[in-house]
Amino acid sequence: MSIKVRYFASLKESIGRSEDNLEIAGLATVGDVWRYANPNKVLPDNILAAVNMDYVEWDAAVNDGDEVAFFPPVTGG
Amino acid sequence: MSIKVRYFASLKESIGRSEDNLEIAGLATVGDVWRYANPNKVLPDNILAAVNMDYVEWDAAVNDGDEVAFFPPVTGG
Amino acid sequence: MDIKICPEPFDPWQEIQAHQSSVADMAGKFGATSIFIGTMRDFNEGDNVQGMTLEHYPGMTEKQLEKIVAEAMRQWPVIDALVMHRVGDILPNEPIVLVAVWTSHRGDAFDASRYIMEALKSRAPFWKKELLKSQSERWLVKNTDGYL
Amino acid sequence: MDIKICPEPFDPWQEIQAHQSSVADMAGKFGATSIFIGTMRDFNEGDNVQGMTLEHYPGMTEKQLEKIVAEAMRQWPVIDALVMHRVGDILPNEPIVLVAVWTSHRGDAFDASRYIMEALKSRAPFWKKELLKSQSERWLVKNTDGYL
Repeated sequence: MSIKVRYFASLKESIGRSEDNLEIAGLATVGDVWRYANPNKVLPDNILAAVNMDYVEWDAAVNDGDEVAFFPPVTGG
Repeated sequence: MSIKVRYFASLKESIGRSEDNLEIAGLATVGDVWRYANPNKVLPDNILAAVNMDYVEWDAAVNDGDEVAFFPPVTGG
Repeated sequence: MDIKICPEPFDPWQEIQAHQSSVADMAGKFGATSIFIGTMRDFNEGDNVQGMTLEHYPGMTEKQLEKIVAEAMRQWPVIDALVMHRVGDILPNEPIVLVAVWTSHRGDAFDASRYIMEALKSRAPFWKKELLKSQSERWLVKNTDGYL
Repeated sequence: MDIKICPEPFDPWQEIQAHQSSVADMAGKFGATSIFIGTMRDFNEGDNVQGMTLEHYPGMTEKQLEKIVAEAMRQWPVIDALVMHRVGDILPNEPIVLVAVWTSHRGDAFDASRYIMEALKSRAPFWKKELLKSQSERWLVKNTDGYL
Protein backbone atom coordinates (compact mmCIF):
# COMPACT_ATOMS: atom_id res chain seq x y z
CA MET A 1 0.00 0.00 0.00
CA SER A 2 0.96 3.57 -0.62
CA ILE A 3 0.52 6.23 2.11
CA LYS A 4 1.51 9.86 2.02
CA VAL A 5 2.42 11.25 5.45
CA ARG A 6 2.54 14.97 6.17
CA TYR A 7 3.90 16.92 9.15
CA PHE A 8 3.24 20.54 10.06
CA ALA A 9 4.51 23.41 12.19
CA SER A 10 6.63 22.59 15.28
CA LEU A 11 6.29 18.86 14.64
CA LYS A 12 7.70 19.27 11.13
CA GLU A 13 10.64 21.20 12.57
CA SER A 14 11.36 18.68 15.32
CA ILE A 15 11.14 15.75 12.87
CA GLY A 16 13.08 17.59 10.20
CA ARG A 17 10.79 16.51 7.35
CA SER A 18 7.53 17.81 5.91
CA GLU A 19 6.44 14.51 4.34
CA ASP A 20 7.06 10.83 3.84
CA ASN A 21 5.85 8.65 1.01
CA LEU A 22 5.44 5.15 2.39
CA GLU A 23 5.24 2.06 0.17
CA ILE A 24 4.63 -0.80 2.56
CA ALA A 25 2.08 -3.50 3.28
CA GLY A 26 0.53 -4.14 6.67
CA LEU A 27 -0.15 -0.69 8.11
CA ALA A 28 -3.62 -0.92 9.65
CA THR A 29 -4.06 2.26 11.67
CA VAL A 30 -2.89 5.87 11.96
CA GLY A 31 -0.83 4.77 14.97
CA ASP A 32 0.92 2.15 12.80
CA VAL A 33 1.77 4.85 10.26
CA TRP A 34 3.35 7.06 12.92
CA ARG A 35 5.42 4.19 14.40
CA TYR A 36 6.57 2.97 11.00
CA ALA A 37 7.56 6.43 9.76
CA ASN A 38 9.16 7.52 13.04
CA PRO A 39 10.52 4.38 14.69
CA ASN A 40 12.85 6.15 17.12
CA LYS A 41 10.78 9.24 17.81
CA VAL A 42 8.81 9.64 21.03
CA LEU A 43 5.45 11.12 20.12
CA PRO A 44 5.16 14.70 21.41
CA ASP A 45 2.14 15.47 23.59
CA ASN A 46 -1.17 16.48 22.06
CA ILE A 47 -0.29 15.66 18.47
CA LEU A 48 -3.39 15.55 16.28
CA ALA A 49 -3.97 13.23 13.34
CA ALA A 50 -5.97 13.55 10.14
CA VAL A 51 -6.74 11.11 7.33
CA ASN A 52 -7.63 12.68 4.00
CA MET A 53 -8.00 16.05 5.72
CA ASP A 54 -10.47 14.95 8.38
CA TYR A 55 -9.58 14.63 12.06
CA VAL A 56 -9.32 11.05 13.28
CA GLU A 57 -8.36 9.10 16.39
CA TRP A 58 -5.08 7.18 16.44
CA ASP A 59 -6.79 3.85 16.00
CA ALA A 60 -8.52 4.96 12.78
CA ALA A 61 -7.98 2.68 9.79
CA VAL A 62 -5.73 3.67 6.90
CA ASN A 63 -6.14 2.49 3.31
CA ASP A 64 -4.06 2.45 0.18
CA GLY A 65 -3.75 5.96 -1.24
CA ASP A 66 -4.60 7.78 2.01
CA GLU A 67 -2.96 11.01 3.07
CA VAL A 68 -2.19 10.89 6.78
CA ALA A 69 -1.18 14.07 8.61
CA PHE A 70 0.29 14.75 12.05
CA PHE A 71 0.43 18.18 13.64
CA PRO A 72 0.37 20.07 16.95
CA PRO A 73 -2.79 21.78 18.30
CA VAL A 74 -3.92 24.49 15.91
CA THR A 75 -3.41 28.17 16.74
CA GLY A 76 -5.12 30.14 13.97
CA GLY A 77 -7.73 32.86 14.15
CA MET B 1 -43.06 75.38 39.45
CA SER B 2 -42.24 75.10 35.79
CA ILE B 3 -42.24 71.68 34.08
CA LYS B 4 -41.64 70.88 30.43
CA VAL B 5 -43.50 67.76 29.27
CA ARG B 6 -42.59 65.93 26.07
CA TYR B 7 -44.38 63.18 24.13
CA PHE B 8 -42.94 60.94 21.43
CA ALA B 9 -43.92 58.56 18.63
CA SER B 10 -47.38 56.92 18.75
CA LEU B 11 -48.17 58.60 22.07
CA LYS B 12 -47.46 62.03 20.56
CA GLU B 13 -49.82 61.19 17.68
CA SER B 14 -52.62 59.93 19.89
CA ILE B 15 -52.36 62.96 22.22
CA GLY B 16 -51.96 65.34 19.31
CA ARG B 17 -49.19 67.38 20.98
CA SER B 18 -45.42 67.02 21.20
CA GLU B 19 -45.01 69.06 24.37
CA ASP B 20 -46.62 70.98 27.20
CA ASN B 21 -45.09 73.73 29.27
CA LEU B 22 -46.72 73.57 32.70
CA GLU B 23 -46.62 76.45 35.18
CA ILE B 24 -48.34 75.12 38.28
CA ALA B 25 -47.61 74.48 41.93
CA GLY B 26 -48.21 71.18 43.68
CA LEU B 27 -47.07 68.51 41.19
CA ALA B 28 -45.10 66.01 43.29
CA THR B 29 -44.54 63.02 40.99
CA VAL B 30 -44.31 61.98 37.36
CA GLY B 31 -47.78 60.48 37.74
CA ASP B 32 -49.11 63.86 38.87
CA VAL B 33 -47.60 65.49 35.79
CA TRP B 34 -49.33 63.00 33.48
CA ARG B 35 -52.72 63.42 35.19
CA TYR B 36 -52.49 67.20 35.22
CA ALA B 37 -51.41 67.48 31.59
CA ASN B 38 -53.86 64.83 30.32
CA PRO B 39 -56.88 64.94 32.62
CA ASN B 40 -59.25 63.08 30.32
CA LYS B 41 -56.77 60.69 28.72
CA VAL B 42 -56.60 57.04 29.74
CA LEU B 43 -52.95 56.12 29.93
CA PRO B 44 -52.02 53.69 27.15
CA ASP B 45 -50.33 50.43 28.23
CA ASN B 46 -46.60 50.25 28.72
CA ILE B 47 -45.90 53.97 28.50
CA LEU B 48 -42.40 54.80 29.79
CA ALA B 49 -41.41 57.93 31.66
CA ALA B 50 -38.16 59.90 31.91
CA VAL B 51 -37.11 62.86 34.00
CA ASN B 52 -34.25 64.91 32.62
CA MET B 53 -33.53 62.15 30.10
CA ASP B 54 -33.22 59.30 32.62
CA TYR B 55 -35.80 56.54 32.95
CA VAL B 56 -37.89 56.79 36.12
CA GLU B 57 -40.85 55.10 37.76
CA TRP B 58 -44.20 56.86 37.87
CA ASP B 59 -43.84 57.76 41.53
CA ALA B 60 -40.51 59.55 40.94
CA ALA B 61 -40.38 63.10 42.26
CA VAL B 62 -40.42 66.11 39.92
CA ASN B 63 -38.84 69.47 40.65
CA ASP B 64 -39.04 72.96 39.26
CA GLY B 65 -37.32 73.12 35.87
CA ASP B 66 -37.50 69.39 35.14
CA GLU B 67 -38.13 67.97 31.70
CA VAL B 68 -40.58 65.07 31.96
CA ALA B 69 -41.07 62.77 28.95
CA PHE B 70 -43.64 60.08 28.15
CA PHE B 71 -43.26 57.60 25.32
CA PRO B 72 -44.09 54.06 24.16
CA PRO B 73 -41.59 51.17 24.37
CA VAL B 74 -38.54 51.93 22.24
CA THR B 75 -38.02 50.15 18.92
CA GLY B 76 -34.59 51.27 17.69
CA GLY B 77 -31.61 49.22 16.58
CA MET C 1 -15.50 56.14 22.43
CA ASP C 2 -17.70 57.76 19.82
CA ILE C 3 -21.50 57.99 19.56
CA LYS C 4 -23.14 59.44 16.47
CA ILE C 5 -26.79 60.09 15.64
CA CYS C 6 -26.99 60.28 11.84
CA PRO C 7 -29.78 62.08 9.97
CA GLU C 8 -28.22 60.99 6.64
CA PRO C 9 -27.27 57.54 5.29
CA PHE C 10 -23.80 56.38 6.36
CA ASP C 11 -21.29 53.88 5.01
CA PRO C 12 -20.45 51.56 7.92
CA TRP C 13 -17.13 50.39 6.41
CA GLN C 14 -15.90 53.90 5.79
CA GLU C 15 -16.94 54.96 9.28
CA ILE C 16 -15.22 52.05 11.01
CA GLN C 17 -12.06 52.54 9.01
CA ALA C 18 -12.02 56.29 9.64
CA HIS C 19 -12.59 55.75 13.35
CA GLN C 20 -9.90 53.10 13.58
CA SER C 21 -7.28 55.22 11.86
CA SER C 22 -8.24 58.38 13.79
CA VAL C 23 -7.23 56.71 17.06
CA ALA C 24 -3.50 56.63 16.41
CA ASP C 25 -2.34 54.67 19.45
CA MET C 26 -4.71 51.77 18.68
CA ALA C 27 -2.49 50.32 15.94
CA GLY C 28 -0.99 47.02 17.08
CA LYS C 29 -2.81 47.18 20.44
CA PHE C 30 -6.13 45.53 19.68
CA GLY C 31 -6.50 41.91 18.67
CA ALA C 32 -10.25 41.67 18.26
CA THR C 33 -12.98 43.76 16.65
CA SER C 34 -16.62 42.76 16.87
CA ILE C 35 -19.06 44.66 14.70
CA PHE C 36 -22.80 44.52 14.45
CA ILE C 37 -24.77 46.24 11.70
CA GLY C 38 -28.55 46.40 11.58
CA THR C 39 -29.93 47.01 8.10
CA MET C 40 -33.41 47.91 6.98
CA ARG C 41 -35.25 45.03 5.34
CA ASP C 42 -37.90 45.39 2.64
CA PHE C 43 -40.37 43.16 4.47
CA ASN C 44 -41.54 42.73 8.06
CA GLU C 45 -44.26 40.62 9.67
CA GLY C 46 -45.35 39.42 6.26
CA ASP C 47 -45.72 42.84 4.64
CA ASN C 48 -43.68 44.64 2.02
CA VAL C 49 -42.09 47.70 3.53
CA GLN C 50 -41.25 50.67 1.37
CA GLY C 51 -39.62 52.97 3.89
CA MET C 52 -39.27 53.78 7.54
CA THR C 53 -39.15 56.90 9.69
CA LEU C 54 -37.00 56.76 12.78
CA GLU C 55 -38.00 59.20 15.49
CA HIS C 56 -35.77 59.80 18.50
CA TYR C 57 -35.51 61.89 21.64
CA PRO C 58 -32.53 64.17 20.99
CA GLY C 59 -30.34 64.47 24.05
CA MET C 60 -31.77 61.45 25.85
CA THR C 61 -30.61 59.21 23.03
CA GLU C 62 -27.00 60.33 23.40
CA LYS C 63 -27.21 60.21 27.20
CA GLN C 64 -28.54 56.66 27.23
CA LEU C 65 -26.06 55.42 24.62
CA GLU C 66 -23.16 56.91 26.58
CA LYS C 67 -24.38 55.15 29.72
CA ILE C 68 -24.69 51.85 27.86
CA VAL C 69 -21.18 52.04 26.42
CA ALA C 70 -19.81 53.04 29.85
CA GLU C 71 -21.52 49.98 31.37
CA ALA C 72 -19.91 47.75 28.74
CA MET C 73 -16.52 49.31 29.45
CA ARG C 74 -16.91 48.58 33.17
CA GLN C 75 -17.79 44.93 32.51
CA TRP C 76 -15.22 44.12 29.81
CA PRO C 77 -11.75 45.48 28.98
CA VAL C 78 -12.84 47.52 25.96
CA ILE C 79 -10.15 49.53 24.17
CA ASP C 80 -12.57 51.55 22.07
CA ALA C 81 -16.17 51.56 20.86
CA LEU C 82 -18.15 53.24 18.10
CA VAL C 83 -21.96 53.43 18.05
CA MET C 84 -23.90 55.00 15.18
CA HIS C 85 -27.67 55.13 14.66
CA ARG C 86 -29.75 56.57 11.84
CA VAL C 87 -32.74 58.84 12.39
CA GLY C 88 -35.20 60.30 9.91
CA ASP C 89 -36.36 58.69 6.68
CA ILE C 90 -34.73 55.37 5.85
CA LEU C 91 -34.94 53.16 2.77
CA PRO C 92 -34.61 49.37 2.54
CA ASN C 93 -30.99 48.14 2.51
CA GLU C 94 -29.72 51.21 4.37
CA PRO C 95 -27.83 50.62 7.62
CA ILE C 96 -29.82 51.61 10.72
CA VAL C 97 -27.35 50.87 13.50
CA LEU C 98 -23.64 50.15 13.83
CA VAL C 99 -21.89 48.91 16.97
CA ALA C 100 -18.13 48.30 16.82
CA VAL C 101 -16.00 47.23 19.78
CA TRP C 102 -12.22 46.88 19.89
CA THR C 103 -10.61 44.68 22.56
CA SER C 104 -7.47 42.61 23.13
CA HIS C 105 -9.27 39.25 23.14
CA ARG C 106 -12.20 37.95 21.14
CA GLY C 107 -14.52 36.85 23.92
CA ASP C 108 -14.65 40.38 25.33
CA ALA C 109 -15.36 41.89 21.90
CA PHE C 110 -18.28 39.51 21.26
CA ASP C 111 -19.73 39.97 24.76
CA ALA C 112 -19.40 43.76 24.85
CA SER C 113 -20.81 44.40 21.36
CA ARG C 114 -23.78 42.16 22.04
CA TYR C 115 -24.39 43.80 25.40
CA ILE C 116 -24.38 47.25 23.76
CA MET C 117 -26.79 46.11 21.02
CA GLU C 118 -29.25 44.52 23.46
CA ALA C 119 -29.17 47.51 25.80
CA LEU C 120 -29.59 49.91 22.86
CA LYS C 121 -32.62 47.93 21.66
CA SER C 122 -34.29 48.06 25.07
CA ARG C 123 -33.26 51.50 26.35
CA ALA C 124 -32.21 53.96 23.62
CA PRO C 125 -35.22 56.18 22.80
CA PHE C 126 -35.76 55.47 19.10
CA TRP C 127 -39.10 54.61 17.50
CA LYS C 128 -39.68 53.09 14.08
CA LYS C 129 -42.69 53.80 11.90
CA GLU C 130 -42.99 51.65 8.79
CA LEU C 131 -44.47 52.83 5.53
CA LEU C 132 -45.96 49.78 3.83
CA LYS C 133 -46.19 49.27 0.07
CA SER C 134 -49.96 49.57 0.58
CA GLN C 135 -49.21 53.19 1.68
CA SER C 136 -50.47 52.57 5.19
CA GLU C 137 -48.20 53.43 8.10
CA ARG C 138 -47.64 51.55 11.34
CA TRP C 139 -45.55 52.07 14.44
CA LEU C 140 -43.46 49.11 15.48
CA VAL C 141 -44.70 47.97 18.85
CA LYS C 142 -41.87 46.18 20.59
CA ASN C 143 -38.34 44.98 20.03
CA THR C 144 -37.74 41.26 20.29
CA ASP C 145 -35.20 39.82 22.70
CA GLY C 146 -31.97 39.21 20.80
CA TYR C 147 -30.69 36.55 23.18
CA LEU C 148 -33.54 34.14 22.44
CA MET D 1 -20.89 31.30 1.29
CA ASP D 2 -17.30 32.22 0.58
CA ILE D 3 -14.06 30.98 2.15
CA LYS D 4 -10.74 32.58 1.25
CA ILE D 5 -7.19 31.75 2.31
CA CYS D 6 -5.13 34.91 1.72
CA PRO D 7 -1.36 34.92 1.21
CA GLU D 8 -1.42 38.74 0.95
CA PRO D 9 -2.78 41.41 3.32
CA PHE D 10 -6.48 42.14 2.81
CA ASP D 11 -8.74 45.08 3.59
CA PRO D 12 -11.67 43.65 5.59
CA TRP D 13 -14.02 46.56 4.82
CA GLN D 14 -13.43 46.36 1.10
CA GLU D 15 -13.88 42.59 1.17
CA ILE D 16 -17.14 42.71 3.13
CA GLN D 17 -18.53 45.42 0.90
CA ALA D 18 -17.50 43.61 -2.29
CA HIS D 19 -19.01 40.37 -1.02
CA GLN D 20 -22.24 42.05 0.02
CA SER D 21 -22.73 43.77 -3.31
CA SER D 22 -21.74 40.67 -5.31
CA VAL D 23 -24.72 38.78 -3.90
CA ALA D 24 -27.42 40.69 -5.71
CA ASP D 25 -30.50 39.16 -4.15
CA MET D 26 -29.31 39.95 -0.62
CA ALA D 27 -30.30 43.64 -0.82
CA GLY D 28 -33.24 44.32 1.49
CA LYS D 29 -33.32 40.69 2.69
CA PHE D 30 -30.91 40.70 5.62
CA GLY D 31 -31.47 42.70 8.78
CA ALA D 32 -28.35 41.77 10.73
CA THR D 33 -24.65 41.47 10.00
CA SER D 34 -22.21 40.29 12.64
CA ILE D 35 -18.53 40.65 11.86
CA PHE D 36 -15.47 39.54 13.74
CA ILE D 37 -11.96 40.62 12.80
CA GLY D 38 -8.83 39.30 14.47
CA THR D 39 -5.83 41.59 14.10
CA MET D 40 -2.17 40.99 14.82
CA ARG D 41 -0.99 42.73 17.97
CA ASP D 42 2.56 43.97 18.54
CA PHE D 43 2.84 42.22 21.91
CA ASN D 44 1.91 38.83 23.34
CA GLU D 45 2.54 37.18 26.68
CA GLY D 46 4.61 40.14 27.80
CA ASP D 47 6.91 40.23 24.75
CA ASN D 48 7.22 42.64 21.87
CA VAL D 49 6.32 40.87 18.66
CA GLN D 50 7.77 42.04 15.38
CA GLY D 51 6.08 39.68 12.96
CA MET D 52 4.37 36.37 12.60
CA THR D 53 4.36 33.49 10.15
CA LEU D 54 1.12 31.63 9.66
CA GLU D 55 1.51 28.10 8.40
CA HIS D 56 -1.49 26.10 7.24
CA TYR D 57 -2.44 22.75 5.73
CA PRO D 58 -3.69 23.63 2.24
CA GLY D 59 -6.80 21.67 1.36
CA MET D 60 -7.61 20.62 4.92
CA THR D 61 -8.00 24.25 5.93
CA GLU D 62 -10.66 24.87 3.29
CA LYS D 63 -12.35 21.53 4.01
CA GLN D 64 -12.60 22.23 7.75
CA LEU D 65 -13.77 25.81 7.27
CA GLU D 66 -16.49 24.67 4.87
CA LYS D 67 -17.64 22.09 7.42
CA ILE D 68 -17.72 24.71 10.17
CA VAL D 69 -19.77 27.18 8.12
CA ALA D 70 -22.13 24.37 7.08
CA GLU D 71 -22.60 23.46 10.77
CA ALA D 72 -23.44 27.08 11.56
CA MET D 73 -25.93 27.17 8.69
CA ARG D 74 -27.65 24.06 10.02
CA GLN D 75 -27.96 25.54 13.52
CA TRP D 76 -29.02 29.09 12.61
CA PRO D 77 -30.91 30.63 9.65
CA VAL D 78 -27.86 32.15 8.00
CA ILE D 79 -28.43 34.01 4.71
CA ASP D 80 -24.75 34.24 3.83
CA ALA D 81 -21.27 33.97 5.37
CA LEU D 82 -17.76 35.09 4.47
CA VAL D 83 -14.63 33.67 6.11
CA MET D 84 -11.14 34.93 5.29
CA HIS D 85 -7.82 33.95 6.89
CA ARG D 86 -4.29 35.16 6.27
CA VAL D 87 -1.35 32.82 5.79
CA GLY D 88 2.33 33.58 5.35
CA ASP D 89 4.23 36.51 6.85
CA ILE D 90 2.12 38.94 8.83
CA LEU D 91 2.96 42.29 10.41
CA PRO D 92 1.42 43.89 13.50
CA ASN D 93 -1.89 45.66 12.85
CA GLU D 94 -2.68 43.46 9.84
CA PRO D 95 -5.98 41.54 9.90
CA ILE D 96 -5.51 37.79 10.43
CA VAL D 97 -9.07 36.54 10.29
CA LEU D 98 -12.46 37.84 9.19
CA VAL D 99 -15.81 36.18 9.85
CA ALA D 100 -18.96 37.89 8.56
CA VAL D 101 -22.47 36.46 8.88
CA TRP D 102 -25.67 37.87 7.39
CA THR D 103 -29.05 36.88 8.89
CA SER D 104 -32.57 38.24 9.27
CA HIS D 105 -32.36 38.71 13.04
CA ARG D 106 -29.53 39.82 15.28
CA GLY D 107 -29.41 36.94 17.76
CA ASP D 108 -28.69 34.47 14.95
CA ALA D 109 -25.94 36.67 13.50
CA PHE D 110 -24.16 36.97 16.86
CA ASP D 111 -24.50 33.26 17.65
CA ALA D 112 -23.43 32.01 14.23
CA SER D 113 -20.41 34.30 13.87
CA ARG D 114 -19.17 33.39 17.31
CA TYR D 115 -19.70 29.70 16.63
CA ILE D 116 -17.67 29.95 13.43
CA MET D 117 -14.84 31.82 15.19
CA GLU D 118 -14.62 29.35 18.07
CA ALA D 119 -14.72 26.33 15.77
CA LEU D 120 -12.11 27.92 13.48
CA LYS D 121 -9.83 28.52 16.47
CA SER D 122 -10.07 24.92 17.63
CA ARG D 123 -10.26 23.00 14.32
CA ALA D 124 -8.90 24.92 11.32
CA PRO D 125 -5.30 23.79 10.69
CA PHE D 126 -3.36 27.03 11.08
CA TRP D 127 -0.23 27.50 13.19
CA LYS D 128 1.32 30.76 14.32
CA LYS D 129 5.01 31.32 14.83
CA GLU D 130 5.96 34.64 16.40
CA LEU D 131 9.14 36.55 15.63
CA LEU D 132 10.02 38.51 18.76
CA LYS D 133 11.81 41.87 18.80
CA SER D 134 14.70 39.95 20.39
CA GLN D 135 14.91 38.03 17.03
CA SER D 136 13.99 34.73 18.66
CA GLU D 137 11.10 32.73 17.24
CA ARG D 138 8.43 30.77 19.05
CA TRP D 139 5.46 28.66 18.03
CA LEU D 140 2.23 29.53 19.76
CA VAL D 141 1.19 26.53 21.81
CA LYS D 142 -2.56 26.65 22.25
CA ASN D 143 -5.58 28.81 21.53
CA THR D 144 -7.51 30.10 24.50
CA ASP D 145 -11.22 29.45 24.84
CA GLY D 146 -13.12 32.49 23.57
CA TYR D 147 -16.28 31.78 25.56
CA LEU D 148 -14.53 32.19 28.93
